[in-house]
Amino acid sequence: MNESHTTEPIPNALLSQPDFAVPAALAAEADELITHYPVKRSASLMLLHAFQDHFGYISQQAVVWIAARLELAPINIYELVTFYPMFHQKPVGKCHLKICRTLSCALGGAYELHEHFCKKLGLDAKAHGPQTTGDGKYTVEFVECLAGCGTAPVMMCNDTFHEGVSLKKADEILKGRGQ
Amino acid sequence: MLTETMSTAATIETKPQPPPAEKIKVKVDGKEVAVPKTTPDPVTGKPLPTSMIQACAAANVIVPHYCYHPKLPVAGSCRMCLVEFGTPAIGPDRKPIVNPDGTTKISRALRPVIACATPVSPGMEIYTNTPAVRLMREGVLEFLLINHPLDCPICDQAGECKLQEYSVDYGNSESRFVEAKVHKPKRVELGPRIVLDDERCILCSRCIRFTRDVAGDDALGFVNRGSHSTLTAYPGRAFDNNYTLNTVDICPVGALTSKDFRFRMRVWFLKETRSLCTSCATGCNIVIGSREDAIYRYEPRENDAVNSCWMCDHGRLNYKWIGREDRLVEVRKREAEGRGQASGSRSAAPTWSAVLGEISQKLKAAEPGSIAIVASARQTNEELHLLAKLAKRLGALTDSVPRIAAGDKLLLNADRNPNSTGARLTGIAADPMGSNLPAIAGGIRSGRIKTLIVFGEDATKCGIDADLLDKLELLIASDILPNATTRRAHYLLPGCAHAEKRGTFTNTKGRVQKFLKAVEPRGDARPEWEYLHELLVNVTSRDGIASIEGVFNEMAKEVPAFSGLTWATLGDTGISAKI
Amino acid sequence: MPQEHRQILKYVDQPGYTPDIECYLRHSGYEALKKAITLPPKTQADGKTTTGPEQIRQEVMISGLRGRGGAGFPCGLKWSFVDRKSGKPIHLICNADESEPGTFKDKQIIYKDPHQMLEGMIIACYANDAHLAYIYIRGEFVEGAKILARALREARAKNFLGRNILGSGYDLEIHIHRGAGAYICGEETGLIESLEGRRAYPRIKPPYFPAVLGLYLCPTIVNNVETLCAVKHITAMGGAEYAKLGTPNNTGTRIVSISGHVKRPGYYEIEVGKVTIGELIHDPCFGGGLRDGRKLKAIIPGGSSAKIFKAGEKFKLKGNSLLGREAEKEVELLDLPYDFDSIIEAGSMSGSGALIVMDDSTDMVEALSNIAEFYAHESCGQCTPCREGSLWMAKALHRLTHGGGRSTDADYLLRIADNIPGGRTICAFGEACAWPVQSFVGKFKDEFIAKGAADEERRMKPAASPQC
Amino acid sequence: MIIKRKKLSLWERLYLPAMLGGFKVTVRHFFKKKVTMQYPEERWVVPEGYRGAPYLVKDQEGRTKCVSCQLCEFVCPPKAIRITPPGPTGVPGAGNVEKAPAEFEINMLRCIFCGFCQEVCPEEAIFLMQDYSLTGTGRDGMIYDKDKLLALGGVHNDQTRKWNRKAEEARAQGVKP
Repeated sequence: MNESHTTEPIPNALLSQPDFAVPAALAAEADELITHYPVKRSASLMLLHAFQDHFGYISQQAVVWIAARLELAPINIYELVTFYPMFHQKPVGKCHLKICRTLSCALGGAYELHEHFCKKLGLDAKAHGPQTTGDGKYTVEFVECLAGCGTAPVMMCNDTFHEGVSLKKADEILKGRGQ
Repeated sequence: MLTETMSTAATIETKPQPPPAEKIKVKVDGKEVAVPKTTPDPVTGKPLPTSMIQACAAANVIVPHYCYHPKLPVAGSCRMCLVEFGTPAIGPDRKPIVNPDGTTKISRALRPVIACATPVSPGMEIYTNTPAVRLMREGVLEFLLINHPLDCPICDQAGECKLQEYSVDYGNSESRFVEAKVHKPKRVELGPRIVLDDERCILCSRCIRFTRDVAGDDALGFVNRGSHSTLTAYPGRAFDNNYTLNTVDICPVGALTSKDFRFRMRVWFLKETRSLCTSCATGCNIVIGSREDAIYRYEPRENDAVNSCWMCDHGRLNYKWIGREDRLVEVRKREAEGRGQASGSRSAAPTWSAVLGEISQKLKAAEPGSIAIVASARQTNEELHLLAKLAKRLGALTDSVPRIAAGDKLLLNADRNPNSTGARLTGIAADPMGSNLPAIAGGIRSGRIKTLIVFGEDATKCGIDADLLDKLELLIASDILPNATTRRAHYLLPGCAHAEKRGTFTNTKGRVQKFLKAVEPRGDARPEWEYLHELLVNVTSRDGIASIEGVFNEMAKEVPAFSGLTWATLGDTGISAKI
Repeated sequence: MPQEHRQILKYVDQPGYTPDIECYLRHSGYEALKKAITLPPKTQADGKTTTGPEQIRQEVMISGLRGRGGAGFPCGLKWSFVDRKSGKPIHLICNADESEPGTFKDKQIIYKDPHQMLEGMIIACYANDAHLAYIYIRGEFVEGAKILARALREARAKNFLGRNILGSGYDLEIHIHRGAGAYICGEETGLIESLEGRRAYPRIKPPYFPAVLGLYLCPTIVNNVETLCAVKHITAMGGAEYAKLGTPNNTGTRIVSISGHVKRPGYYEIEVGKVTIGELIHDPCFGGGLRDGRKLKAIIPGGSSAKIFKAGEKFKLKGNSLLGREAEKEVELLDLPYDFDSIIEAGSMSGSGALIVMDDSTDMVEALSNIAEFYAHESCGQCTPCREGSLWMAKALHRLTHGGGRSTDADYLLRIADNIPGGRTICAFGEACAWPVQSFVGKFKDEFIAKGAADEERRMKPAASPQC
Repeated sequence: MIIKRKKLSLWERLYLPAMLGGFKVTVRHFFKKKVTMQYPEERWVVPEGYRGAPYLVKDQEGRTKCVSCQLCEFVCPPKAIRITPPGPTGVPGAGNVEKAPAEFEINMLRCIFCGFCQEVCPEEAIFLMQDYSLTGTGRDGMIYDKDKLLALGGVHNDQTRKWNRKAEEARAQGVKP
């Protein structure tokens, strides 16, 4: 085989987590989740959720661990991590602000809200994708419809919904998170 | 070139023919064809309803497609094969409505369907060339091209690319896409033999399905979403099984390219010759791509009785020895030293006729039982047969050399000789193969065997050591590449690689298949069957037919397993012999 | 006087109503299940005996219930397609992946009255002899998943779920499966793929009709949350009685999510077809009218995938005249009854019951750009027209809204959009992403052309805009 | 066959007028500008668009424009072009233009200056330039190799710069071109 110098390695979106260790409780939870399904593979989304809840993001090691537990190839799990936007491939801020940007919320002022957060936290409102502050405390992200169109604009701070978020309310949310 | 014929049988194994399926009649663009109601699944062999695209193939109507491949499970994602159709209209009485002119009334479906996944039903009419179908194909092609890098000048697939082919029929000369293209990873080393350009990928998933369902290695997948979807293997886990290069064949575009063939030659220069892979006993049908007597690549050729349309990487890349610099290219004669013969007689270079004449004389003069022949199961049926006849005439002890390595479940056979079956059928090989080799070695040691003829093998590697060879009065070797035996041979006859001659092999399942000549032999090298034939004629003083067809047909008469076969009836895919 | 008809949302939002089982039982919860599960076999007039589950299926068929998820496909018919002879187990999935922009009705049920949904689901499982069911809930409803998990625990504790339910010998297990932020999981075959642990690529139909080859290639029923709640009410009140609600072929009640530029956005349960779009927007019981001083510009009647209606549009509908003959009548947009058929006849769809109202302050190009971005983001990427078309349209609209427009862009967009729908794609997402573009550009073409022309003009004068 | 001789008229038989006519032409040419050039001391001004010998060009960044697509080799009627592709390694470090010829030879003895190579070139890498008198001391010398062809071709002022544009677009999306 010719040694080629023009090719690139396979791009890797996942981070390595050298101190990766699955606590017994998490492994037990994973095994319990697997019992919910007649086919092990089905549990992959739930396992990814469990791992993300525990580690904050999905690392290379997590992918390999889950794949092995489900008797799959790692690519099968990697495919999912990159398909479903809720899974993070790198750590997000302790306070993850997800602002709905879809039509009803946009009509209700979601873009202003997003810009407000970015300005407050010193982030670039125009940039694509989730953005994390330098201290790793906050992540601001535009997401698609959060099913709260009647109370636009809506957002989530971690797992909590906030509806009808005025700029004033936004400040309160940030304050509640200890700014 | 991979042939994409839509044959029904699709398994790699030769399975017993299923009972003839019920036929249903459909019309394709007005032409009526009868197709079986079910067709075996290409991977599992289970009967599946026959699809429209198979019916169209039966009617010789080609429906453009990207993701569909007759040997893979259906994906239905490229949407290039959209067609319109109609089914017989059913009246309120649940009977077909008949037009005033006696024909069945057809109710046309409102929406198009993909021909690759839609089953046919009796009386169905498929329309593949309506203006609407044309518009849909144009639309799909435009969508596929908007994010394509259009870098045909540096793409190895150029010339055999489905995007190029269909854009001639359905493309626009000018793009109306003014946005920025989606950029993706380029020149990714997917595995040791595969380079991936994701910008060229049209996400047809053929490679994913092949490697998962056929090769059994779930190594590839898509990451990201929507138009940013990207083909990849898991980072750090190279795409490395023995069948990876098939993905290059089935990739309809230039996304997956072979590292071996990369940037070596444009495909339109390659002459394509139907041949066989010689790397194991499976006998995969191949096409040799050559230009000006240099071989650039092997590609599998469809043969459902042998290799479907796949071949292993091991066999595919095993061609470089043919072009090696140290090939044996001249007839050589080594004067036996220390035997009192004038060593100064090494005058002009020996010629074929002179050498063959001398050998014939010596063989004729040899006493019965003093000759042994080590043949090779890499030789063709014809060569082995001629050798067997010679052996019979000379009363020689014969055998050939077994070559065993690890096989796999799909195509790679543990028997790495391409023609072990032929060696057995022609009677040249002992049973089991190689069991006579110790006897030959013993014969030489005891001095009973004085003459050894070795074809295409290194005798020193099969128990006949160099010092035994030195004991021989006459060592005749025929080979392609130099080895310890050829260096000791008194007469060295340069032979041809399979790509340089014609002939037949019998694979492990008894299929007799022929291969054709792709490139000219090097130097003075001649096809072995030619000089074996000459030698046999000389020794037996009998006339013969000096053509490969003649030799084959004669062999077919003399070897019971081949009876009834002729060179002509072998066709491109061979015939199974009675083994 | 139009008003709400709260059936599913009867107790929701009532003071003191909590999502726990005790509260639900106090409000005659699980009575319908008890009724369903104890239904004795009945002998029909023709001598055939129908079992309890068969009777429920018949009632659902009689009720004329149409799916509340988006397509409006009759639920009874859907159940009748299920392959019951295959010998394979039948699965039921509750589609709680509510993600159509504009829709937020299922969330109310899940968060505020989860047991109602469970009851409906258990009845539906019993009716279809399913022993394993999943609730596919969208990933963002983290709290909702917890509420449901608790409800499942409670129901299991009371033997409404699990082995030998209420002593009937019927076993059922329900599990929660969380999605992870993919709109396409709302498509039933995409949802099944996602549940099987794969990328949510919708399956090709044929051959993968869920009723025959669904989850794990077994017959599978996928029903929306609201549909399953309706099943509970049908069981409780009988199919014929349920069919009296609403209008013929558009029976029952449904929850309409009203959002956008109205004074009182929110969810309102109405009898299908008994309330017009105008009333939904302007009536003080519902939307309460537009913001002061604003005029109606457009509405999207069924979630962002539905084709837009322009204010003042008139439609010719086939109405029933007094003599019972079909007569055409012209109806103004605001007088269009909010039901399945009228809106389809008017050229759009009621989808998931999400009414998005836009007043004259709305920039249609911006609005469409927003929608297009949503679809480009959510396209799964499996089949070509939708994968490439959705992003192309989003890019063109982004250019148009960021100063790079051309006056030809309106036609450019239409030509892209025309190549996507109409059976060219695997699932209905193709339609969903093309229809907004076709209808926005079709109905507000002058705005699109004007915007592009203005950009062109600005580019001609380099002084005004030095860099683009 | 007998061809009948045409009878000459009196004017023709006079002979002198025809001679004078001849002198007139001769004399006229005495005063005309000379057509013959004293080649090679004098050189012809080649008109624009003249098809002379084909040479390879580089672009503004000094990159060999040819990507070794071998279309010119394919189209060349006298088979004067011979390209050796770079092989699997391509051009290390060249970014998105992965390919360039390892060797490019034009046999100028075979070349018929037809211009097909220039016409077919998708990269604007080969141009028929204005050289029409190529000389060499042997047949080998008339086979121009890549270095010679590039030296003769010089730099092409590329307006399209498609590979650069592609690379810029990719970088803007955060992708390595």
